[in-house]
Amino acid sequence: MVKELKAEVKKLNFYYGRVQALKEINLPIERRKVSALIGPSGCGKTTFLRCFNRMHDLYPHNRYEGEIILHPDNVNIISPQMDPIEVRMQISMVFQKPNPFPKSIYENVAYGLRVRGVSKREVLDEKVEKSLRGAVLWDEVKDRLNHLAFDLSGGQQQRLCIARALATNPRILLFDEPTSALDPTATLKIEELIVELKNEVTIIIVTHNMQQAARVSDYTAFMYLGEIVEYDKTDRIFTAPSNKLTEEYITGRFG
Amino acid sequence: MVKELKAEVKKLNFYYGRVQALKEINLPIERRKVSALIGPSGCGKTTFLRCFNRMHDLYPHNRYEGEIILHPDNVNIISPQMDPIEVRMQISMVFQKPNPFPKSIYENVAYGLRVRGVSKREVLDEKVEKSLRGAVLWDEVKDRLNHLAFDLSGGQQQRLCIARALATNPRILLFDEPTSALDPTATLKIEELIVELKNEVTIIIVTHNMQQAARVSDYTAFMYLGEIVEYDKTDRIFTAPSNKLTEEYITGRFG
Amino acid sequence: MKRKLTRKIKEGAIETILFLSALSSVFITISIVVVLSYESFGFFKEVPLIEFLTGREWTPLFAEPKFGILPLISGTLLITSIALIVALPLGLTAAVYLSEYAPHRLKEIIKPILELLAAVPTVVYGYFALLFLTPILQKFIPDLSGFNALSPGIIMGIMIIPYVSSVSEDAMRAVPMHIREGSYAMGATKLQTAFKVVIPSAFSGIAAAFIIGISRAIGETMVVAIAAGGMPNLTANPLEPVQTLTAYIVAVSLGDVPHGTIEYKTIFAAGMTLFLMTLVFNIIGFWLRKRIREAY
Amino acid sequence: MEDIKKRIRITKFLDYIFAIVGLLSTLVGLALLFTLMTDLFMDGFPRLGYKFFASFPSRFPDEAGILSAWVGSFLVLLVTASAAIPIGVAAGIYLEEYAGKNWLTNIIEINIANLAGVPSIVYGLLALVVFVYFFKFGESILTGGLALALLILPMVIMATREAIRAIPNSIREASYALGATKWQTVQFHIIPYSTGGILTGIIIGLSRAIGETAPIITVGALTFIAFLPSSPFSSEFPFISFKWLFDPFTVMPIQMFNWVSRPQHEFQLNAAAAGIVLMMMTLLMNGFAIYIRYRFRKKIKW
Amino acid sequence: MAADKLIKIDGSSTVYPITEAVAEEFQKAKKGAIKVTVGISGTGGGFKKFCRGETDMANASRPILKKEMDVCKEQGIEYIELPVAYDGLAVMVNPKNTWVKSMTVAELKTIWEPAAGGKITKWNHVKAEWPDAPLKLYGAGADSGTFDYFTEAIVGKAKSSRGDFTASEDDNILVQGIAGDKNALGFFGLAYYEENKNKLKLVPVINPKTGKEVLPTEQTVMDGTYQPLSRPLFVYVSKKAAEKPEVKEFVEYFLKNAAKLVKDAKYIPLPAKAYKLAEERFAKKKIGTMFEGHAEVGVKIEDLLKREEKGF
Ligand SMILES: Nc1ncnc2c1ncn2[C@@H]1O[C@H](COP(=O)(O)OP(=O)(O)OP(=O)(O)O)[C@@H](O)[C@H]1O
Ligand SMILES: Nc1ncnc2c1ncn2[C@@H]1O[C@H](COP(=O)(O)OP(=O)(O)OP(=O)(O)O)[C@@H](O)[C@H]1O
Ligand SMILES: [Mg+2]
Ligand SMILES: [Mg+2]
Repeated sequence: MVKELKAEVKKLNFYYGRVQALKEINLPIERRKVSALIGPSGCGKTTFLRCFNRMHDLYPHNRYEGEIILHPDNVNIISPQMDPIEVRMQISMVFQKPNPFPKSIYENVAYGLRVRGVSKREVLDEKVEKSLRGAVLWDEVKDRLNHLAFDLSGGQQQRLCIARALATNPRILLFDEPTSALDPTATLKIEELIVELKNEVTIIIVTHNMQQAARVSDYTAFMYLGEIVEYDKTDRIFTAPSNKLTEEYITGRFG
Repeated sequence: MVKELKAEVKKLNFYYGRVQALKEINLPIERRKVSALIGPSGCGKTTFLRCFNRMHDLYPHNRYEGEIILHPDNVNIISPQMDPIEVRMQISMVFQKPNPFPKSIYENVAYGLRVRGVSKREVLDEKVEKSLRGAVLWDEVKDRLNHLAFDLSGGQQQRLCIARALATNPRILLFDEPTSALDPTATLKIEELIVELKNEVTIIIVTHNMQQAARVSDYTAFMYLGEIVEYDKTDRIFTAPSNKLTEEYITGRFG
Repeated sequence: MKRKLTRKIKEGAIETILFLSALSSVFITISIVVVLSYESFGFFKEVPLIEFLTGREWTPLFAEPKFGILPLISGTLLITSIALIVALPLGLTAAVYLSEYAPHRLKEIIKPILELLAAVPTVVYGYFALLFLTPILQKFIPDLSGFNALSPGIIMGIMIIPYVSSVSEDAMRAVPMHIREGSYAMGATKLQTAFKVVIPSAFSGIAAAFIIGISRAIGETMVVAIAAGGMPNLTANPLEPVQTLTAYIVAVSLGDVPHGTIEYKTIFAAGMTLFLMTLVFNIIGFWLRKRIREAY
Repeated sequence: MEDIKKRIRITKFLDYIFAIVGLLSTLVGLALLFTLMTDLFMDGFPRLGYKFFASFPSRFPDEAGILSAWVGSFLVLLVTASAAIPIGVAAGIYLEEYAGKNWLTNIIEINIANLAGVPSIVYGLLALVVFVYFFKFGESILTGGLALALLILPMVIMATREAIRAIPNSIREASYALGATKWQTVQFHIIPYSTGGILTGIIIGLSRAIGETAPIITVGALTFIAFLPSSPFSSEFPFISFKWLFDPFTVMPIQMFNWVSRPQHEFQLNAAAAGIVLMMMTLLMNGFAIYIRYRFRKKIKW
Repeated sequence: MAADKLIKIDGSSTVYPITEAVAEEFQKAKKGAIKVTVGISGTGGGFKKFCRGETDMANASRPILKKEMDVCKEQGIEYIELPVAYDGLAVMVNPKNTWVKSMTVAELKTIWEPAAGGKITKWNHVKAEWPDAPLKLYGAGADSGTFDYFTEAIVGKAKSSRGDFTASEDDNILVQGIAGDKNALGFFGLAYYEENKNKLKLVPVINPKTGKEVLPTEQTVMDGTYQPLSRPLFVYVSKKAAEKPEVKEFVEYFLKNAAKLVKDAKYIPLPAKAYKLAEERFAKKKIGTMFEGHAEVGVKIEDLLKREEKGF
């Protein structure tokens, strides 16, 4: 099977002001696969992930160097000429802590569409249902779409955030430790969902839970001190890491 | 070797308002040994630890039931008749995040003595030096005892907090995930220190890092959902746990 | 054992002193209520409550006194409304700008300067309204009388902008960044994020800010006393002179308030009305602010 | 995709427009402040000189000065501060560190929030009845100072609470864990670490008190005063005299108010000059407060 | 340190500039050994404090009223009444007002009587040939002697007035109001007109006795042709206070320098003879009032003097 790339990171450097947080990162992101980023706390996983949707542009003094090429358009999403809003319209993100808006369940999911200027009720209705179904939440909330999203449980809120991200048909979906605030049952649901979603969308997931990376991802990159130490098929990384550091980390000897 | 008990927990129940966080806990604490508490997040480790120095009394609606007998005095430290200040004068605590006072290094260590009414400079000087040496910090700070404690690194701050706790000659020293905010080098230093300290003082340590528990403790208790599931010598727990839950947790299959 | 006892006594004594200090605020409120009710009780012995509440004329110092509080209330409400029409939109817009748009440095500079607006003595504002703003307004509105509700209303509005903007901004800042990030990650602009996500999240804080603004406007004294004209006038026309409850109290106080006379009692009746009006808003504001604190 | 691009252009344009509108709205207040200052300066600046500060009021505008007014303001603030600070800080400490969550605490809290919003003139009425008539302090510095103390007390309490709340719980726990009592914790930690915030609040409260006119008018202090209160020092034992507390007084805003109500134009210039001085006093105090806030924030970062 | 000597004076804002001038000069002359405070509580307010014994002297722009005399008596306060100056109440309009040439007392009454409230709201309601423009009224605050005197002189009963006018104790606010409003009409002390000649226009009032229109000037006020809106101003000294040397000294200083200081304060001084008589009156501690306890309108200085001479 030929690898089909969705994105390609080339010589990426990233700086928080004068602090360099990412160093010369090169990484392919395969289409419709789940790529996991693992590594000890502070190694730069979140920083790296947030480059993909230009989240760092929200804060001053942050600087990118290098390229993240998005296929098939072949544009560099971190070039200054690229409008960050345009990037974000194609690459959605699900955060560590569920962060629904203080609006109804319906409006949460419809938000991205409204931002894009969609206001026809039928279109919205259809999209909202489809996305909620996609996030396996529809059955639980279909009778209370007008309730405030805060009324949902943590796991439901996180799935709502996934539905919200799905509603705009993103090309890439970014997950930053999406289950770290959830209990085991909710975690399981989200993991199943991720595995299912990869049939439709390319996924990059950050996790500090190695079991999780092993369960859901196709490829895994191990990061350490802002660099990618090793990148490979997930089963290879977990069974036969080629780097000593990776091995030590995976066997729990540090971190 | 006959076990010498420093404290004994008997049928301890603890309630945050109406929520029961600890259920019927029985546990011996051996003198001049390190006892570790492990268990998944939210299982009640911190809650349990904070019973020992009546920290819960600082907040309203908290309720204890049962006994924690302190030997050799044979007093119940959680009985309402017991003055919490008296308890805390004998049982010191080191917290998860280093929390030095925004005062000089010297004053941080001297604080516990000042609270006890000591104000003679020579006595303080001597005690401060002794405690800082005990916390293996003396050489690093002896030339700048008047500097603000905030100027120290995280690991140094944590050792300062240990020195602060040592200065009052506590009978028991409580550690709540003392290294979780520290980098590996600093962690190592603190771990060595703990092993050394047990020659002088009884230690209870909470940790989410199983390697750490294995490295520093003599006894380990595994907690789950507010109960003690298993308690034993540390090497036994890690090599041959008798409970299935313990085993699953230790091998990383849940948590 | 003895040390423990002395410690307990000392701790207890200190706690008692601190508690009494906290309780003193309750005594202040009680004395406000007692003083106002006692003195206005004397007033209501002479003037029926019905006349007070429904009379349409307020001329308590005349040979044939009339004791209808309505003109003072309408004057108060009229000026307050004008002030709010100015302060609420400007204050909210400024708050959104400061919290969502302004670069950090600019914000650090502008916010304290803006707060200086609230520090300027209100006498200064009063004369500014009368001698500076009114003549300018008269160029555009020839009908405007020299004393009017409009000019002090506008000045007061600008004056309370910092109260509105600063509390609103605090409320918006309290909205956690991850909620904003959720919106930006969907491709929203700052404007969309501010109005669709941040403002709804900070709603109770913003409401509290508005309430504080209202309460300030109702209670403001010198600006109106100087620039609104001391004319109890039952009108909704901002171009006419009016008198507010506060301005009436000052006007009478300026001429001394001899104990026990009817004019002495009128200011307490007016003061009572004023106190009750602000009390309602203050309590609503308190609950709203408490809610923000509990929200996150 | 073209659609989306167009859409982005529109929303970005709106965004841009709002940034301008927002900046303008923010500047409205600053513009007023600026106009006001310019206006005052143009009128009053030439009057500002040593003589203006060292002279008593006079019916000749160019001889009139603000000596009795600024001395009065100073002494009144002294009374205000000595009354409001200890009580306010103590109340703030009680509410944050001692009070349990019960109905009484709740009442005290609502009550303070309410007091903060009570119009200043109502405090004037209270002071009139309680201090002037009941305690028979007359229209004295003591009455004026206490009236203003009532006014700023809630501000001091709120500032104290705010400052104390900024101290992380971990510091308290650390102190208690070492066996400290409540008061020891307050004395060694809470008060020292919140001093910056408390001071800031106190200064801002005082700067508001110095410009307050309404309550001073209600207690009846609108008078021609061309002398200073008695000296706080005496030649006999105990060398300190409190007679000045009961002396009649005038304050800056009242002096200004008095001058503005005069027919001669020159007095308006005096009023403007007094206005400048008054504003400078409040601005300086506020500036000082901002500086303290900045200093302490820099020193103690939690 | 010697005990401070403090003289407390309160009362009419009209008399205030005179007393203030005297106080200022007096304190200067005494090098600060004696302190004088002068309050502005209005004539009524001043008498209330005076009769409670809170002040040493009261400034009054009208004679003491029966009611106030009773209160004083109750409290055992005896007083010496001293006329100190003359004042004219000026009726004023905006300089842009072209239609008012003069006014009669009757016209003024139409405007100001209580029945006019809410009815006489346009100039043509007063006089048909005047324009159909709103009538904006400004006047002294209800606690002032000026208000009492004006209502007494025009409406016929003190404190009897319509309520819908802009009232202020602060005459300068009234000046601003009239100066800024083409349709304004107001009244206040002549002194304020003197200082704001370019912003205001004086209205001649027709003397009801002679039928001639008279502008208020120093001359017309003094010779009694500007009637009924000219009046004497007084200070009342408490007899008890007059026994204090500092008060005695102050009052003597007052009367001796009144002629010059009254002029400084833009009021009209009494004839020199009148001040002489007042001095004698004070020296003899002659208590009581020359009036019968109600505001008398149109008292001429000659009458006053005659009455005064009769008294001895
Ligand atoms: N806003 C920031 N400014 C400066 N440095 C930052 C900022 N955010 C993160 N860093 C630093 O960048 C490095 C990488 O941080 P990042 O949050 O990407 O780590 P992470 O791998 O996601 O860790 P974790 O597993 O704890 O979430 C860390 O050293 C961190 O201290
Ligand atoms: N102040 C509190 N009020 C109510 N419930 C609380 C409070 N603190 C903790 N809990 C609850 O008590 C339980 C035990 O919490 P505790 O902090 O002791 O867990 P822990 O084992 O220390 O977890 P972690 O490893 O995450 O620190 C949890 O369910 C928690 O939600
Ligand atoms: Mg991270
Ligand atoms: Mg814990």
